[in-house]
Amino acid sequence: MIEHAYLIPLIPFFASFIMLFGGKEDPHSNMPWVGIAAMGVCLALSVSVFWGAVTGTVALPYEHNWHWFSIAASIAGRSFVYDMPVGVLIDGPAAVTLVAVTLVSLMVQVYSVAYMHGDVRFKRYFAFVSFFTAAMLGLVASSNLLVTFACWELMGLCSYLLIGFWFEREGPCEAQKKAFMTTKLGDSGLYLALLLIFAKVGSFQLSQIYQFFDKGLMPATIATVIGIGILAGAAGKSAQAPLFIWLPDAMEGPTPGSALIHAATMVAAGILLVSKTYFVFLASPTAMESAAWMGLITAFLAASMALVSYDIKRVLAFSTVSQLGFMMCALGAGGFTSGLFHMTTHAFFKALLFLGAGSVIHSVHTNDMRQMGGLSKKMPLTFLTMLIAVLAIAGVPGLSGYYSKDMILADVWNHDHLMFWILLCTALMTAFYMFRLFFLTFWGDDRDHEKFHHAHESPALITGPLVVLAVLSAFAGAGLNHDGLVHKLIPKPTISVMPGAAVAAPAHASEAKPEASAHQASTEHHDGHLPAWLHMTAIVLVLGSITLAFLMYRGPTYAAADAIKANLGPVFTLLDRRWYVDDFFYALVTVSDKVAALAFWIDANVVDRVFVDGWGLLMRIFAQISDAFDNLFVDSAVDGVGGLGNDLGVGLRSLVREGQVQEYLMYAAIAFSLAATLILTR
Amino acid sequence: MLSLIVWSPLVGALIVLMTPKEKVRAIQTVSFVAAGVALAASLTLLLNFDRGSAAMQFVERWMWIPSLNVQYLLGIDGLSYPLVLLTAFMSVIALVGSLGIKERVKEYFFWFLLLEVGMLGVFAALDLVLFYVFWELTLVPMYFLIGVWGGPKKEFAAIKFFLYTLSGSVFMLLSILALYFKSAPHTFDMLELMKPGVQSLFDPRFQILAFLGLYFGMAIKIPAFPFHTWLPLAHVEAPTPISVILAAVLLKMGVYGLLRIAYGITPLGFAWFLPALIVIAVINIVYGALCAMAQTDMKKMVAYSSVNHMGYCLLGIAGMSATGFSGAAFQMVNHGIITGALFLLVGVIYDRAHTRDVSAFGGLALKLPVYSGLMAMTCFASLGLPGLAGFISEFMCFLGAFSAWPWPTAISVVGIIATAAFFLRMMQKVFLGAFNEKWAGMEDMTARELISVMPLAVVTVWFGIAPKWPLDLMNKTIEHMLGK
Amino acid sequence: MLNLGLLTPDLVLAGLALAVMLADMVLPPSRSRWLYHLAWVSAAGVLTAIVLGLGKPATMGMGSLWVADSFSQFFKMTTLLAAVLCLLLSLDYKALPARHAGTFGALMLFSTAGLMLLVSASDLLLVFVSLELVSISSFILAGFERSNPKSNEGAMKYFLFGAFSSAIMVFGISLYYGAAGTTKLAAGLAAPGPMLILALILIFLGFGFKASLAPMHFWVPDAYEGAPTPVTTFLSVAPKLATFAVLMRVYGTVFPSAQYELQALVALIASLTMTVGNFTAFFQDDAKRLLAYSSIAQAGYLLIGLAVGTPLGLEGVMMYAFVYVAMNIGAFAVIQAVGEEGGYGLDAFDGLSKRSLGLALTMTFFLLSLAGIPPLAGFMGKLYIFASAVEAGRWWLAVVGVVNSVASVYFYFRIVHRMFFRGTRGEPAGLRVGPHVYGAIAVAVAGVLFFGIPPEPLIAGVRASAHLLP
Amino acid sequence: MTLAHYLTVASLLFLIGVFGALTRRNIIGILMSIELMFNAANINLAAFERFLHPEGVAGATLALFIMTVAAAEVVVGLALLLAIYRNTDTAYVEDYNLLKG
Amino acid sequence: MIEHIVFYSLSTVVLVAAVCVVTMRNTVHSSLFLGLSLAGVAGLFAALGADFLFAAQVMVYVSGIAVLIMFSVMLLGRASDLHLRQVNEQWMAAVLICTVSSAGLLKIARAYCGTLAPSAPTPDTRAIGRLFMGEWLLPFELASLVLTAALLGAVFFSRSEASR
Repeated sequence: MIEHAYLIPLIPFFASFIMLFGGKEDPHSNMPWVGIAAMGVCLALSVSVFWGAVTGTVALPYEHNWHWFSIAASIAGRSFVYDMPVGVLIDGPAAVTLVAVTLVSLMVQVYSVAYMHGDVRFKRYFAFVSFFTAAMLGLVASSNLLVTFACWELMGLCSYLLIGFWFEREGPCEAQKKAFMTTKLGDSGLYLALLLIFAKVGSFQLSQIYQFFDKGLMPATIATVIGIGILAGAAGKSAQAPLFIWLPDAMEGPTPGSALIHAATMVAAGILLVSKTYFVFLASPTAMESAAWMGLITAFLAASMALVSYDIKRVLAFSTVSQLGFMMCALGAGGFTSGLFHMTTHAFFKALLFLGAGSVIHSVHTNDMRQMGGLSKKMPLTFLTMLIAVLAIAGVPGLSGYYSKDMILADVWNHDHLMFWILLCTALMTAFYMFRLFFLTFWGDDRDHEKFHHAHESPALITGPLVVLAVLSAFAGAGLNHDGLVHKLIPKPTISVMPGAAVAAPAHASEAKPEASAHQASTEHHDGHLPAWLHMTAIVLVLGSITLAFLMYRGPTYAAADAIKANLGPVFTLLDRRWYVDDFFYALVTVSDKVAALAFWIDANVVDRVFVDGWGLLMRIFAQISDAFDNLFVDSAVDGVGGLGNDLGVGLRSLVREGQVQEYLMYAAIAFSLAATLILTR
Repeated sequence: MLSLIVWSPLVGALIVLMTPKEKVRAIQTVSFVAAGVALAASLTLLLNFDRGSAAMQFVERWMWIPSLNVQYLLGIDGLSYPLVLLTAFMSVIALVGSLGIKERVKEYFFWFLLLEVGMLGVFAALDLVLFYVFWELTLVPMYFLIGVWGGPKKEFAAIKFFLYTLSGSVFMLLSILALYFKSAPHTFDMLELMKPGVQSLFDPRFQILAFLGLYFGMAIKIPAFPFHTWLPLAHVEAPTPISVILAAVLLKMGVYGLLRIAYGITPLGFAWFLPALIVIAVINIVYGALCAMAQTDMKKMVAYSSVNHMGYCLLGIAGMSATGFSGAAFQMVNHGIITGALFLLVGVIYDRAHTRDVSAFGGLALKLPVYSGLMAMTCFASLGLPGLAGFISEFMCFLGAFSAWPWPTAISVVGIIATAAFFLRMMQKVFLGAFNEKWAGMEDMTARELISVMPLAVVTVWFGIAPKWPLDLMNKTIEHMLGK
Repeated sequence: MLNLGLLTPDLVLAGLALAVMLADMVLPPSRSRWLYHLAWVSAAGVLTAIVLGLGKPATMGMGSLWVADSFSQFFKMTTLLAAVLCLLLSLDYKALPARHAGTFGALMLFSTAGLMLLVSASDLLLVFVSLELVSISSFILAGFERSNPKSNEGAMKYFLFGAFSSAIMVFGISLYYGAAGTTKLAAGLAAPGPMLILALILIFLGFGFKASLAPMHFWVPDAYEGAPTPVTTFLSVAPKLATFAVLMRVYGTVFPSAQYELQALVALIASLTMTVGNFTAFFQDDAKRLLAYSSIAQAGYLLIGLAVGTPLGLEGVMMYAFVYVAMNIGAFAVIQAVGEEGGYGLDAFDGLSKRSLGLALTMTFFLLSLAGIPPLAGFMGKLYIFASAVEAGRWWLAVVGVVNSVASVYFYFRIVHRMFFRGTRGEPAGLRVGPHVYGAIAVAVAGVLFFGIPPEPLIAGVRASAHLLP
Repeated sequence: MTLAHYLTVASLLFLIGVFGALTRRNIIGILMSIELMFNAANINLAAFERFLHPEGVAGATLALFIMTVAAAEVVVGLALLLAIYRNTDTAYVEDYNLLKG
Repeated sequence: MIEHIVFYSLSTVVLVAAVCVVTMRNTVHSSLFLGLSLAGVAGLFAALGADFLFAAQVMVYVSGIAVLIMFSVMLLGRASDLHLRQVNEQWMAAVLICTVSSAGLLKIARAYCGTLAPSAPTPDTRAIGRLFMGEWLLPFELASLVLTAALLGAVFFSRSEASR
């Protein structure tokens, strides 16, 4: 089956076009089922690939390339025709991710049939979702970094379209623009990284680039720059600090769309990209460390912001950012496997959380948690599935989140203890705010009777996917962790020669190699678990913070929470303002607008004047000397065609008062006298 | 065959001139036939065009002015052929757009066809005098087309365009003459002038001077900073089809000339100028995008985006690498198609609303889904979204420049962000948000408008997904150009 | 060895001029138009005779004060062509007093004959006398609209300036005689010295008056504006080109003895003339006045070829001169056609394209050609001129030239602008244009197109003619 | 008496003529000044013939031509003045300013 | 010595009269001084031994042109003109121009400080006649054309208003 892997991105791609252009715009269209069927096929294909990988019947990595186009290129004085390939590269992480993405997307689509039913642009929504998924699948499966980048950008487009799906309102419009621009900002880093890679390697094919790095041919500093560039891109897409600002705003889109963005597609792309180019980071410890710290800071900041938000989707959004920080931190700390593992499990439970939240919103028509409460009575199925999801994300033992998060913590502990403690703190905050959300929504009394009265359990098309995802959230972690499967599927890549070794001592390349391998081996040895005491402490602390959340938010009154808020006003404000990062970027936008206005002013008033209207300034000065300045304006006004040389004309004209023949004679006489005086020089 | 391509619009123009002005339908038909013949003929060349050869093909050589050794010398290679195709294609597209012209139809089509002769000739000519003649031949029709059928400040725009471009090209003429007298035997033949034997007669100092003259002419046409200010005005004031032609073809003449003549004949001067060129390219990119950001007039914004996009071409050229050159060549074609479509689309809305101020609209996507979709697609293509035509060429330009000029290229990336910013802002203001009830009566695109835009949209997607075909046309020639 | 036979065409034309004058006394006033016809047929006949005699050895040779070479024949042809076309134009010019047709025709032929002698002259005496014949005829012709104060005034200014400059020239000739002992041009070679240089400069100033070179150009706009349009047309072409011919002869024979700085001086005057002509033309609101300044500027371009002084420059001047006849006469013909009805203000051109697209297009052709836009004849002429400057390494002169030709577009296009972009005052009414004007325009258009697109015949002709006998 | 004496007189006469042409407001005044300039040239010619080139008579003959032509110019000028005077009733040049840019 | 006295007195007459021509307020006086100045020039011709030239000068200039001008002045002159300034505002510039030019012209003159007349003057009337009828026949005839043209012009301009 794996030779048909190229179909996995293509099918939803075509499906999206069928949905976009086929049929009429109809709020009750049947078109969505095309997308669902397509996604089903994709899921089947992905699962077959995955199963082959699990059972070992398929040899991974699998790569197949086709010729796309050729460009003439010259690298370091060597001229050649570069045949740009387009193809699939399925390795272990890809196999896992494909399943997760197709599955979540399928669930989201099924769910959306009910959720989006009756929207004026019903059909278009599904086309966008399919396209989005196709782009993500393409990114996952591509063997070519340029194609990866193309899919990456297309995903940016899709997020733009989905976030701004309800573009009649002001909010989504601003949010979609913000999302696109923020990610674009990050993308420029990635863009440069690509340029740099090609300038050095002369290829975009991942396997060839890997070869290059593997042989240690890439200088460490360049590798660092490339790594930072990739990180910038990843920061944009995966909403890492400081570019996370777009993600909370992205909640303006339809909730299932958010689920897709947060769980399966957009945000995972950054993590995935880093994993695809992990060899770059292996070659550059600086880049690696940057990734770790970026992830850590993101995780912490986002978690802190989630503590104070009352918008159910925003809390989830912050939690996504935070979890992505976890993954990035893991990757940076050398936990390749754990990071991707967490990405997979996170896909399931975050999708579940969003879809559950969507179900709630669908039911009560508000995002504000202060207007919810006690919904467990009205929506039991949603309540139960959400409970599983919340437990999973909090890292309660037995559920999927526990395994992946545990593995991350272990990797980080092995990497750096300080990081570990901060991350643990973040994990506790995670447990707290997730349960805060949970309690506020489902527990206690109904705070808004009107809304509560109308609340109801969602239809089967909504709850069905919830159940499926709940099952996966509960068991995927355990299943993948079983018997070290995840280590087998997602092995950490290595490079055989560190750059310094090859560059510093090319003559002794053969000797350097075993040394480097030894170094590799030593890092791999850390692949252990947390010390038992620490492990237990962590679990206890998590349970403790859940309890704390229960105490504070079980209702019906929230005196404790209010008291804390009252006492820690400035901190709340800081968190509520999202650490002022948004304000910083708004200032940036304002400044760039000012710069643009200035540029245009210069263009219209300086460049245009100097280089076009006459020989500009010079002539103007000339005209002034000729004391004909008023004429200049009068004439241009009259002619309406003030232009080239007008000024000089005025100048010359003012020399001669026309009509007086004796003045004419005077000039002739001056010429005569010049001629006569010329003779004096002889 | 090349003569047929170049001259068939002239025949059309003469027939139009002799047709009584009341017979609008006949005039339009003649114009379409003439432009169609040019397009068909240039397409049939595809059958015989040898992609594996870097030599000039379909060469036609006659003595024109024997005393000065001026020849009627036409020929195309991988650099000029795509541009000939583009010109013939965009002319037909613009003619479709021109069907909306209602007054002084006869004169309009006469000038239009004359313009096409000039444009096609520029790309096909291999003799410098012939090149110059065609080059100037585009000016006069353009002057009239802008000046008669343009917007409120059309007359000023027309004369400014004319004077400005003319003042550039006369310096080009001086350089051409200098090259003629410096070569031995005296010749205007570009191919001769590129030969090593003749090249060895041009000492570096001479090449620098000659290059500067040539560059001045080309830079104004491109338009490269700081000679770009005629462009926004001309674009804004020109009628829609003429803006299309202006953006799609006329700007390309500058870049083409830079590659073919300035680089080909005065390579040392070119090399000497490179550091300045890269700075100009960066300024074009960043500054053009910034200026576009400050616009509220959609057409002016697109015009400044042209400045920005031609900056990419310059960037690619400044890299002096095969990738950059092909990128620039490909970018010319893509920019022609995309910006052409953008102008057509802006024209569509201007025809309906008689304003192009972005803040006058809002929520049009609700009312005009087809139009909005096309516009969005074109905007995204223009800001370099992968999968659409602009991306590959833009990327190649960056790629080509990067190894030679890492820092300037890195700065140029800012331009990409700014481009995205102004296009998104424009789309938001015009198409998104609450619907502005003022435009409740607005219709979506008519069949004629769709016919003119759809081919461009199709090509945009085609070149975006499968750039192999156009790139293969160019590759051999460009390799050869750098191989010298 | 007088060799008067060499000047047969010139003398025949002078005789015909007298015949026209006498015929005026014989013919009844109602038939006075015949005199115009007689005049232009005479000129055309002499032109035909010269053309037929081209290349025959009998027509070439040296006289005592004159030479007949292919160079002089070339300029005689341009002069005669201009005269024929201008006489055609005057047939349809209503403001000319019909009663004085004989005087008009005779004076036109007098000045034509004077010009023909001028281009053949190899002695300053003959130069001076024939130049005065031209001048005096021109003064009268310029004031030919007797009752029109503008015409009077233009003629008076023309006269005063002309008399003043010929006094300067005469002073120069006297110095030349003092230095060389004779007035033969060739003798100047043997007598270098400050006095000769001063003499040459003063003579140059005298020529400058006729050729409207700065700073001797001030009379031009006034005289052109005031004079009857056919006369303006003639003045703008024939005397100017003939003066250039004689300048080239002087330059070719005497100037080598003068020092390099004289060339620099000529180059300086060339650029001054171009610049003054072009930039002052910007503000003119009278079509004739505008073209007057344009013709000053054109003289500047011609002078570039002279300043360069190479064979290519010489060819360039001849080439441009010939082309200039076609385009300038064409432009003036259209101005006359338009101005006869609506006056000569630029606003008479408003909306011309709606009244007569053909006329508007041909006018555009002429103006574009004057501005040097390819592929019209003017471009080829300018190409040649600038090429000679570039060849000789006078870069700055070429740059001044091209910059000026760009600037000139601005005012030429003021007319184009009005013709195409402005509406007419009221309903566009058709334009009544006389058949002779159409004839002249047709000849001019043919010249502009024919010598622009395949310029080879003209170039070949110029090459063959660009040989000065000493 | 040397040639320099005659040349000096001629030069001064010429310059006086120039001055008059530049400053006389009356057209006849200008005409008279121009005549002075012509005469200066004639003195030159006669002096050159006498002192430098006595072998021929070209100088004197040339002077005769100049006289003739000057006479013709005066005739035309005065006739013109008459015509113009009839139309405008003035002989002062600064009143002739219908024609200007 | 005589020669000196003749020369200086004639020169003084010529120049002083010329200055009067250009400065006199009354145009009639100016024209009279013109006659005087031209007569002085005739005297210089005589002093130079150009006898024919002397005769021509007296006939053409002094008795022809000067008188013609005088008539014209009287024809056009009006009493009121006497109150008008006859010199315009640019006289200072004119003085400057003339002064500057004089430097060059006098430099040329100074080059011939030592040049004396080679021999006694010979009568040249016959030689002039030969020249007119021989080598310079064409210019001579041409001069007649010039006069004819001038005549045509004079007739044309001075015809009475009846012709309108």
